[in-house]
Amino acid sequence: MVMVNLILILLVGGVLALLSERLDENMPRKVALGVVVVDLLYFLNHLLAMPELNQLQAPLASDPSTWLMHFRADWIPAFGVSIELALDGISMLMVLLTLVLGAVAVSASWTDVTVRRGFFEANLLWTLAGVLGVFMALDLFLFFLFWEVMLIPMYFLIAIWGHENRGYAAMKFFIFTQASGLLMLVSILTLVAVNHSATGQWSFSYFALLNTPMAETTAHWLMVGFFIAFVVKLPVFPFHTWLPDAHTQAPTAGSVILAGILLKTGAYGLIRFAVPLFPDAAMDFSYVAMVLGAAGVVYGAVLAFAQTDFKRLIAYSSVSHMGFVLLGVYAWNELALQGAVMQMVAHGFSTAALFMIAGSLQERLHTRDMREMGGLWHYMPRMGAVAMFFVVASLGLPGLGNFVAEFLVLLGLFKVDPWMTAIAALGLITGAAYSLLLMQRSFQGEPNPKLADHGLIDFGGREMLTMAVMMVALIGLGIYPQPVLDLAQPVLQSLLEVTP
Amino acid sequence: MNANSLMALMPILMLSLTAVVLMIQASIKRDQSVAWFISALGFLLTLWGAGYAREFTQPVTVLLIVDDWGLFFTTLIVAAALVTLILSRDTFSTEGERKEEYYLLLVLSVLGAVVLIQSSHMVSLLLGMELMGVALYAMIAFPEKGQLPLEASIKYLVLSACASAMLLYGFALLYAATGDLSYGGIGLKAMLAYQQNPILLMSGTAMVLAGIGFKLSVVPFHMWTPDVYEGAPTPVTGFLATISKGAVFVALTRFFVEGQLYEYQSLMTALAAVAIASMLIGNWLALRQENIKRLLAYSSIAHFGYLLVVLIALSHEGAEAGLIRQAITFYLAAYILTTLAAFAVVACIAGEDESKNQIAAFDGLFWRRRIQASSLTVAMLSFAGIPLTAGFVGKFYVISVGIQSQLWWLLAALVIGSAIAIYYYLRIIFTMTKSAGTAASGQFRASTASQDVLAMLLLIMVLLLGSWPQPFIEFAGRL
Amino acid sequence: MEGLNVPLNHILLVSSLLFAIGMLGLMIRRNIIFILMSLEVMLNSAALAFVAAGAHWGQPDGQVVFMLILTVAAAEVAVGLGLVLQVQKRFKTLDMDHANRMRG
Amino acid sequence: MLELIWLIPLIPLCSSLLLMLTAGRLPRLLIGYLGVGSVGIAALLTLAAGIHFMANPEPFELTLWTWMQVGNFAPGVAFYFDGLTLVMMSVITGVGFLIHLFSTEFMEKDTSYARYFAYLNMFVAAMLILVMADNLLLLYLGWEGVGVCSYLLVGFWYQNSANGQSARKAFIVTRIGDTAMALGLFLLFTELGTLDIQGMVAMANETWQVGDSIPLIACLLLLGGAVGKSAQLPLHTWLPDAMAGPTPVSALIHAATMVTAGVYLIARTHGLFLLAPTAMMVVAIIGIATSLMAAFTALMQSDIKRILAYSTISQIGYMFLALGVGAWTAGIFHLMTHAFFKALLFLGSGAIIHCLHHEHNIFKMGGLRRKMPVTFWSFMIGSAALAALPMTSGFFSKDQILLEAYQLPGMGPWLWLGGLLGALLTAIYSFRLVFVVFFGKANTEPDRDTGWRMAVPLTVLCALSLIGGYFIIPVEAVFPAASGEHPAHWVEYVSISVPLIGLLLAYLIFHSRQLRVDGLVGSRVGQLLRRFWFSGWGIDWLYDRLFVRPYYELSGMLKSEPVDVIYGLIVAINQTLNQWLSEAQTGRMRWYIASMVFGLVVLISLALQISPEVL
Repeated sequence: MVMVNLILILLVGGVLALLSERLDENMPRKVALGVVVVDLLYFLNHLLAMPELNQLQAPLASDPSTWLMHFRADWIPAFGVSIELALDGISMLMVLLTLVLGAVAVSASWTDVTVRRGFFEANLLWTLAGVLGVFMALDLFLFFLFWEVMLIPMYFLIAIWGHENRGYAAMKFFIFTQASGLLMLVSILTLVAVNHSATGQWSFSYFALLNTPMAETTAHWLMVGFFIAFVVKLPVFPFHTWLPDAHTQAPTAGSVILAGILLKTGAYGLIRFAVPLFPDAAMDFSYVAMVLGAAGVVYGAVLAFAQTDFKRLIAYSSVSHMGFVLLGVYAWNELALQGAVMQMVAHGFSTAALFMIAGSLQERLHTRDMREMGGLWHYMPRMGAVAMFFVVASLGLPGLGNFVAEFLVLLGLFKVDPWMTAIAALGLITGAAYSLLLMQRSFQGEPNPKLADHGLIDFGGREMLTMAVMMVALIGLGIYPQPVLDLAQPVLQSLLEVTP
Repeated sequence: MNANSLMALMPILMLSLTAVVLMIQASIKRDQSVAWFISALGFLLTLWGAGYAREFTQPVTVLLIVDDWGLFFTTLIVAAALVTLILSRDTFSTEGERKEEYYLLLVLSVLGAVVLIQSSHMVSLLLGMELMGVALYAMIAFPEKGQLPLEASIKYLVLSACASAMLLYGFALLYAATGDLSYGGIGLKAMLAYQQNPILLMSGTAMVLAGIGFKLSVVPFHMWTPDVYEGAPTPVTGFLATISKGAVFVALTRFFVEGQLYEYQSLMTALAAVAIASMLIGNWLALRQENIKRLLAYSSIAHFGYLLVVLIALSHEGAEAGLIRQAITFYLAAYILTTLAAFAVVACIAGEDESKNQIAAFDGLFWRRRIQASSLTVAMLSFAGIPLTAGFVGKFYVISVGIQSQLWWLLAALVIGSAIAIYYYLRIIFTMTKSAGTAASGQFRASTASQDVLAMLLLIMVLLLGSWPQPFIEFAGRL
Repeated sequence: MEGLNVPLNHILLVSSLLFAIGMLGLMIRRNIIFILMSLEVMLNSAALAFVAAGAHWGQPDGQVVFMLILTVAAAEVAVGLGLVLQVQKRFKTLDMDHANRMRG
Repeated sequence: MLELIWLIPLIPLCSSLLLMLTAGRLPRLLIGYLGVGSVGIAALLTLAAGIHFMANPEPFELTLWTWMQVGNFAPGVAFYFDGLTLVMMSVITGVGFLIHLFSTEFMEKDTSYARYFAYLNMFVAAMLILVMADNLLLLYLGWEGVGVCSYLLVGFWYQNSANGQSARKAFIVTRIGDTAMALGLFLLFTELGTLDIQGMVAMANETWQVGDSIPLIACLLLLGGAVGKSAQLPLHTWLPDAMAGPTPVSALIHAATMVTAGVYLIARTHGLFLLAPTAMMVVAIIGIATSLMAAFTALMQSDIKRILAYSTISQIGYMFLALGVGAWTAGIFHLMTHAFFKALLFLGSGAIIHCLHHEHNIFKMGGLRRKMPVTFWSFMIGSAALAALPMTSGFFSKDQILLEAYQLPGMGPWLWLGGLLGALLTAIYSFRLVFVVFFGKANTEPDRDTGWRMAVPLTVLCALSLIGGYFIIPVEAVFPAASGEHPAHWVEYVSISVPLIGLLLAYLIFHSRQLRVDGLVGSRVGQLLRRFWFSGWGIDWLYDRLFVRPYYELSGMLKSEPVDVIYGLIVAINQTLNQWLSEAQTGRMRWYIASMVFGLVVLISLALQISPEVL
């Protein structure tokens, strides 16, 4: 029930935020922040009360009670669809990440949304609710539902409050994800049908569908359906082209959520569904996936280097970083998977922060074009320092979370394919190239005298506090990632046992 | 024919009664609002009649079959007619003389649809279809001014008559081949006839399908659709899109199942070709359409393409007839509800002003007419098959059925078509959400309370059917 | 019936020819009156086929349907002619190629 | 006592964090105290630890916590303390302290005073972690950490884009090496199951035979990291550009400590390199080649800091040579003495630059001998040590390297000859610098001489440069013992005399001008060579054409997102179909009927495909 409440709080909170606009223009953002924080505290409160957290056991596919939380209620018995939510270490991490970044997103949009604030915050909260659903749903029908539905408020966020080319970006985002989602729907239904013909039961439950016996070709096709849906979201070369547009055009909070959380649903889907449901097929396919991952790492980095738009550069860097996740997942050993999970968390923070900086710059300069920036450190040293922190985080400085992630991925990958590792490792070099270029073009260099007229205001208390949360998180992950690793370990262990 | 049979015919009788009363009323005193009330009362009585008739389900002569399934669709269609009635009131109150005749036509057309739904014989099919059609011609051409309604009406008349001729000729060939005109009779004798003279049987069936395909506006019999949708008064368009098409599809299903057409592989190939073409071409046509009524016309082409998949699925050995029937029921119900929601909003916002049917005219609707805009948004999402809406569950059924029957090519077309469709459905939503910051850019007609309530009601039903379909599924399963 | 023992196929051939002629008429005639006439031809070709089929099976149904078709055709044409009047009034022509304001 | 060594990197780190968090709001004096004091305390603690260690020279391990544990991969945040660590720590904290002190004067007018010390303290912390790390992963942390600090400090004056350019170049070029090193780490862990240095070396010796290919690959990958960080061929190009940073930074990072990290890495993993003789040969060849290349280039430079930069590259080449021939102790010894005299030279040049309004061109200086006596003597001593004149610290270390190189069977004498040539060139260019800058006629007037905060470090470093050669570094337990044989005496004499010849040549050419080289330089070949050497053997140019520009071009080409072309095509196909089909909706009834007829024909003909199995 805790999990249902988590989602409900956000849904109802969204309605409240929408309504609160009538009281006062500034009310919605306060309500939204309050709702997210309450949700987070509610979740933490329950987690702390759980004795299981100290002694994590591997969540067994055969026995939902071994999971940290499990909830099941009938929904559409005619189809064998139920409201089945469950939480294990990885989903718990993702839920925490979602809520923390949700609060960050509200903070990021504190001042830059000026119209229809109530509806804005409502959409924000509903998106978060959808994402939570994705991370917790273990009924494939329900999962698909959340998967699709979370896009609608996100679509509104981009289409209504986005930047100059928002219509195009929102449309592209929606069509890419929906079209790939349809493939997944076909896959899900086929899987259910196959399971039905084997067991005579209609069920969409993850627990029931694991270990469904099926022909090799069938498994291959079904796996591809899932795979495409997830890698489009991740996104992986060559399905990534919606991302630069969507991230660039979205309002700051939208970018934060998109990059910080939404992309992770793809990675989560791969780990939770695409591989365990079709272990043999996934392993047969792993080489292709890894090639795509490595290509994404390099391609994203090269394109990031070419960008002049601040947000677009970060967007391409996400493509590059998510390539590591794909590599990590399909290397399919503990090291690489831990790296992938770590990357999901760390990238969530580092990119969210960078997007928030981008948003702050856009708010102040009314441009994202780095050719019109330069020397901003001079005007806004605090923002510059913060930007520097997250830039070096994103280029994988040891001691910060992203390094742990990339190192583990590559280390795990090396066991599987040294040459692929070498190619992916190029991402470390190219990553440095674009990250530092970003810094150079915006904050360093000669101060642009035109900028002085904008009356640039440095980061204030709210922004610094938000940033500090993420900095502390990244440093924590960097020097003592063990809590995260420990949470994921039992899950990964039981997942690894699924494959031959 | 006995008393029981009469009870079973209660809906038809009620509608006929309404028609008679309307005629008498018109001869006594022409009054639009009285006519409106009589029609409304008639429809309500028909609804009651449909419930009443459930106790007496039986075949009534060889012509009609009264069963739960048909009664359900009768109910649905009469309810849709009620919605049309509500929408018509605002639309036609501005018309000049003899507007009460419109209600008579409406009632007659619904009567035709109900007969069509319950038909089990070529003659009742023809009667129902023609009664519905002829009344529709007049309804489409009802506005006294403007060329568009007239153009639409004459096009519909000629093309529809041509299609009827095809249908009739097809039945003539079937009759020549089998010596029977009832669906069941054709089904029983067809196999033998096939073995003797397949050409007669197959070309006859193909012609019947062509005639019915016209009414369903599947490719390549679709070309009339956008013109008629655009030209007709919006409530009539809504009627055409929901009641007419729905009833014809029900009739097609009966003919298809009773006639055991799914046994013939070549027919299925032909039907599959039509379905694939409809799914793709319908969506392609809608892609950049600027007129919302034409857009909905094209989208309906695609939707009947999806529905055909379900029928074709019957041909596979592994198909479960029950599931397929459920799928048809659900999809049609969802489609009718969603279409009504969409046309309710279009009728309310655009009225009969041709220029306001442009999508661009909906700019900023989201901020000016919340309820109407929400309703249209949900309708578009439902058409697009986004979860939590009725359309999704419908699509869910179609895909499930397709998978069970392993119709991979059709599924591929469905996926591609749906992917294309997202674009134009979303474009409408996007247009409505534009101009968030600016003051009123477009002038929208004020909506009346009844329109708002109607929009709200349809919105809730579409969502309810999508998010909590279990009761309805159980209900549909028992039909 | 002995004197009129024409094989079914022959009549079907004739009726299908009629049907094709009607269809051709629909496709090539522009005047709405001729179009309605072509429709009549098509409907009647179907009626002819029904009569022949009825005769073939020795059933009265063929003739019944024939009657039905006649009434249906009449109804169609009645409404059609009503519309023709309006067309003449509003379009000032009976050439249907000019009634193409809606397209695309 | 040794349990507290974790404090040594922590104190500068805390100071750095404090300076960052207060963001320059502290009074300048306090910033200075914090910045210098923290390193000073670290130096004292190092001293204490050193004394402790000398009393009981046992390697000491300290695990603070397990960094991360994934399966059997469990690197700790753990320190390893032995003689080698001690030497490195002493150099880092000791020289570091002096340079920090020097900086308080050098940077006193700078507006970003706090930021400077924050970075510099951070660097010291990272460098200490690098040398103290017990495992390669923690070493890698320090390794990257110093890289970032180097980047930050080279680009310290960020308002000049050229500085940013240099900083990025420094980071990216070293990152190339780092990536190779990371791959080396992956390989080692995959093969040996641990990254713990001691354990790994032990395991390697159990697992592999001398000459196996896997240790060779691993060593070459580690070498990649080393050449990147230590600015050796082929990844040396960043160092001359890195001179864009403040001069004390060049002294600390780009002369004394960070650039020698590569040497440290190879020395630390010598157990591994001993398994791969080929790799060692590569190290030696890289060393000697770099050394000569850089020496020739230094000879042609006119920017005082660039001369020193190339000289640094050249000297590190010597250290690599030492490592390559197995003269581990000599290499580390040279590392230490080089830290002394090169820091001295850099600080000296810093003093000149400071007093001459940021003038870098040596030909615009001249005659500074009288006006800046402290600096002059610093330079004299520093250059002498650099040129390895007898009895200076450089002499002892370099001599040892040459002798051990000579003894290497096979290639030894050739390496020795190369080293001699390098030594000759070193002497020429270092004294060219001295003669041009301090003698002759004055071209610019210094506005002041150095203050005490500059003078003290210079003096201390002078002393160290002179007597450093008599230090005995406690590394005998770390490295395998040297052979102890001595080559023929003539070898030693030649080694001693070559720098003196160089000094003489420099005197004749650049001071007394008795040896005219104008003709030689003016000739076509001379001009060509001059340009060639001046540009650093055209390697920058070559890389620019081979890598940088193609990368820019590639990214420029891809910028328009070629993948989107595919999606654009899909969209275009759909749009075209939409257009065609829309045009087919002509609005003409006859056309519609034709379509229906067409449909009828198609339906019938499809339906007549009668399947035989039904019949």
